[in-house]
Amino acid sequence: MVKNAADVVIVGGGIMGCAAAYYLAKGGCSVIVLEKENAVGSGGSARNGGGVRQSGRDPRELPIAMRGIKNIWPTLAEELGVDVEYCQKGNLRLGKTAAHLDILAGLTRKAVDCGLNVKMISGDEARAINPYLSQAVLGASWCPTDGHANPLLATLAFYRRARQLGARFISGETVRAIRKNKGRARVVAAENGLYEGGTIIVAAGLGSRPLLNTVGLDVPLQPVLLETLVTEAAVEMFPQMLGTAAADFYGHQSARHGSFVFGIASGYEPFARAGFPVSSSGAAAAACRNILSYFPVLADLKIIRSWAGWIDDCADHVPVISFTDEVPGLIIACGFSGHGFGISPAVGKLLSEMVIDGQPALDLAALRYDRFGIK
Amino acid sequence: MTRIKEHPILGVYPKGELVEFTFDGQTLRGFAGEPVAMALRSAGVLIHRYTSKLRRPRGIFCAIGRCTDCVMVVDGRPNIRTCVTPLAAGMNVRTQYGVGEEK
Amino acid sequence: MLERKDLGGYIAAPDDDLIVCRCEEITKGEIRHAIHDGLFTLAEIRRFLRAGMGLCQGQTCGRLVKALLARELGVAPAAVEPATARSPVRPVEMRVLADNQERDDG
Amino acid sequence: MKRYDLIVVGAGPAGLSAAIEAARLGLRVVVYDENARPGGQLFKQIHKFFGSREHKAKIRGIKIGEELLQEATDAGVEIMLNAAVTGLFAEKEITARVNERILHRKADAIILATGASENMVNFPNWTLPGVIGAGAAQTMMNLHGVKPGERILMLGSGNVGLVVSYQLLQAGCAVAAVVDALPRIGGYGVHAAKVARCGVPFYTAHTIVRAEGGDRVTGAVIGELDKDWRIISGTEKHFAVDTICLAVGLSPMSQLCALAGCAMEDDPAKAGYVPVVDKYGETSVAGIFAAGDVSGIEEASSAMIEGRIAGLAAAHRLGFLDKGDLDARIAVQEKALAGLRQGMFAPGSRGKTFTRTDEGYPLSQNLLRKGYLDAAEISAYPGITPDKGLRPVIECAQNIPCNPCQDACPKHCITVGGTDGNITALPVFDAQKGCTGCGLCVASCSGQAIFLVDEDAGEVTLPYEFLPLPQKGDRGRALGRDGQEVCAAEITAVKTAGVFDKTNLLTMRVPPQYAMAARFFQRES
Repeated sequence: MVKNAADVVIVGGGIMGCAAAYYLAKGGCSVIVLEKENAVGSGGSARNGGGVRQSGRDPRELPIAMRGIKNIWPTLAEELGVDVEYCQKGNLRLGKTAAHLDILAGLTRKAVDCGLNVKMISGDEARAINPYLSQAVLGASWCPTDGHANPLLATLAFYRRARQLGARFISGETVRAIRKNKGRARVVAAENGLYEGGTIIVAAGLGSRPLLNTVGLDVPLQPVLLETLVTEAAVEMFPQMLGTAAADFYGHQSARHGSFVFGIASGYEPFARAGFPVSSSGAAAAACRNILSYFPVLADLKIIRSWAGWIDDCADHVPVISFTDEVPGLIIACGFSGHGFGISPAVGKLLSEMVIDGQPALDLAALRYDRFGIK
Repeated sequence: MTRIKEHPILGVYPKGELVEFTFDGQTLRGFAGEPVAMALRSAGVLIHRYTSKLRRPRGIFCAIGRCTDCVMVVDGRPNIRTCVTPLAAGMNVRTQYGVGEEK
Repeated sequence: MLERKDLGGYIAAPDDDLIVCRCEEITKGEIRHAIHDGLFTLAEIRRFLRAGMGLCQGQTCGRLVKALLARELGVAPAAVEPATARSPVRPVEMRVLADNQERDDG
Repeated sequence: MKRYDLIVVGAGPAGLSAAIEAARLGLRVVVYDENARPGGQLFKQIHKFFGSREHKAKIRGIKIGEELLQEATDAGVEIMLNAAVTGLFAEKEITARVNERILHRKADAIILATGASENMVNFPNWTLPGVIGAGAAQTMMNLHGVKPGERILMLGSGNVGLVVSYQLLQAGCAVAAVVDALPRIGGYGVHAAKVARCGVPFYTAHTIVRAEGGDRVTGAVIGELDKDWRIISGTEKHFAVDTICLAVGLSPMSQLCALAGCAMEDDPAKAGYVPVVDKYGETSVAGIFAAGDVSGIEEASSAMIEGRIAGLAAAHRLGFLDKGDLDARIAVQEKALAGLRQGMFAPGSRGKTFTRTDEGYPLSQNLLRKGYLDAAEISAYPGITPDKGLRPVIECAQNIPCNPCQDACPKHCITVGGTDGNITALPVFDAQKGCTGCGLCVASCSGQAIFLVDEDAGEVTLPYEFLPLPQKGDRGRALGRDGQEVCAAEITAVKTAGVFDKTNLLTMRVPPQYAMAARFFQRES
């Protein structure tokens, strides 16, 4: 075997790549993970609000979320040897207008059809669960089995454990192309060398699209700017994961640390420019206005850090997790559209099953790469 | 005596009005407009807070608002950098325990 | 390019209980452990331990953590990429951030 | 959104200098500073500056701060205080926190002059109240009139450690020791000497082992280091102190440069992570400049010149100054900067060890290790003549950029650098010019290294900046360069004058054989 060869080469050292590497290494595969940034987990894995939720999800990906919350998250800290700050104390998705409540009710109906324990509650019921909510909240959807965790920790915990199990990680290595050998995906051509894999997994976020293009495939991803803010540590206030029907903020308080992490849609994304600095000057302000409209009590809390990045939004906002007919040996895992974190352990497990068992334990047909009709 | 009465180069320091404030309920005096931390240091108070994890004492460290070690609960708000917060008459200054007041 | 090679077994140091990050109370031993666990960049150490992620945002310990990382990796401190600067560079209350409307008297 | 031609971040020596130059050329300039007072560190720097007359030598930092502020106001610069710039975004947009809101402002050019932050060092119990930065001590004493403690151990013997130790003494605190891990004192010998002659011991090749105390500092233990930076067991010394002051260097505070997307480099010669700048101080982002400590740690004198250069270059970029004028003006500034950047303390000399001065005199090893010149060493230097009778004795033994003594002498007895005007040269005394003993050189020396000595009269005149000021007839002890008692002494004259700028001249009578040894006066308590 040549030096840079492994059973599986994973392109992308985000939480998807790291989780897949962990389950593959645990399953006895040799793994090489290539990450273009110097630090592992520098993309969307470090830019999200940490939601581990089922409610509000598209029915196509809901089974993955439910599998993760039922079978993986509760014991993940123990399994990885790192407290990933998982807290399963429910998700409140808040509404302030009748239109919001309609949106929430629609989502709730679909989730109930999939067997999820989620229900609509009144504003007062929501305030009974979270007494800090303002009177402006008219109602909410409530899913008691949802929760949150720390995405920075979870990513690095998967990385750390995978590495301990023998997975090889190379960061600061930009992948340029995937090359085929006798019809199969075989070689990953990177800036500093060639890497050979029996299977190649592309889990490279936005970078997945140009990379897939090198083997004649395309997945409709587009960049969306995501801004994240973190506050100083505060006294323990509430444990729920929060979201809104208006999608104007989401976030939670870390139970262990006391700081709040918020992610936001500032409303500027369609106009945001790729480049540097990434953060826009108005985003933090917009986020704070939005958050304070639900939680006026947080007015004095200080923001100590904010950051932004581009996530891989898929045309239908649902990921692609798929083998490809045209390129055997290639597996795609991208397009998580800003809600990948919560399902990442389950996705990592599914990817390992695809490699080791030849098929995932869940039916992923609805998440195929060729559903867009542009193959 | 912690306050410098007269300095060989700077002479006599221009100070605001002498005002009263409370530290953990005890009445102290300091000059309006000077940083809260200076009034406390002059009154012999060195411990501003006890940390979250190890419950260790902390006080002034950088004195220019960068290190955030000197934070206290001021008028009910935690994490206030006392080295850059001007003293005002009647201020309620409390030792911070972890991220808030003593439970 | 950074190959995440094995640094060898972790050997405890007598001063491992020394505080490095004052805000988050992270010790030298915790940081050294993390480095030996494969966290080879300042960004990863910050994310994993919250060292340098407290109220002062690493203004006090940034250089200390960097020196520690350089020593464990066997490189010059200048070769270690510094942590990314983020706004706001001073803590700002949410109510103040929220009030960014233009005013004439500014 | 309100716009300016130029936004300057930081109202320290670099920022104010930049703003002054730009505003004088007609730019609409605003300066933001997070502090309640402008001037940056200048208002804490109560010592007289080094350098040359054109660059405010022998003027105290506080005075320079006032002068710069006046110049800025006269030039129409808008200065916003308590205004922390919190971010820098695309299109040269800044956000600044002013009172209870965030302002958004844009400009066609931005000069970042955010200065430096203090490095810290950790040791057991370094988080105890009573362990503080040297900057904290300076802020407490010089801005707020509060002593940081009664008895202080200083860690670090660079210029900051030395200057702050002296300021602590001036504030009425006791300094138990100055400790440095390096085998030599890092700052100017003259700064060390004025601390040493007050009786403060220096411990080079020593470091702090631990701070002691339960809930506040009650003591410190230091130990000697071997070549591999390990503490030699058995060398530990205990000091009963209530304060430990850390002066272990500065780092550029360059976060805003990085936020703006400027190309950065980690350059040990610049003491940290700095923006890459061209000769005008312009970063890789067109129209964003950096000046002063943020682009590399140096003295305030250099920061002022860098600020002027960046201000001029910004004015040129915006069309307020043509290229010819720019180059002519920059050339003058660059020459001055080159003058300051010579000698063993220049930025380019960092990490190098010197054994001789530029002129070839052996460097005093005692000065480097203990902070004072040994009696056997002093006769080597050109400011110290073998003559007897009333004359200045210039105990200036290192190449530092400074020449006020030359300008101060009405008889032109003192020259620095001869005709080529090299201000880092050692001062030379020429007795033939007819010294009258006026003492102007004593008061003008920023390093307080000049004494009038008259063996015939048994009199020594020394610079004195402490309270209470001794009176004629006061009796006490004369201390040597090492701060140890040499002999009994009586004050025969006390001179104060506006021109001395608070450096008083004490004349004390000592037995003639001690006139070349007695360098400080301590009143009988």
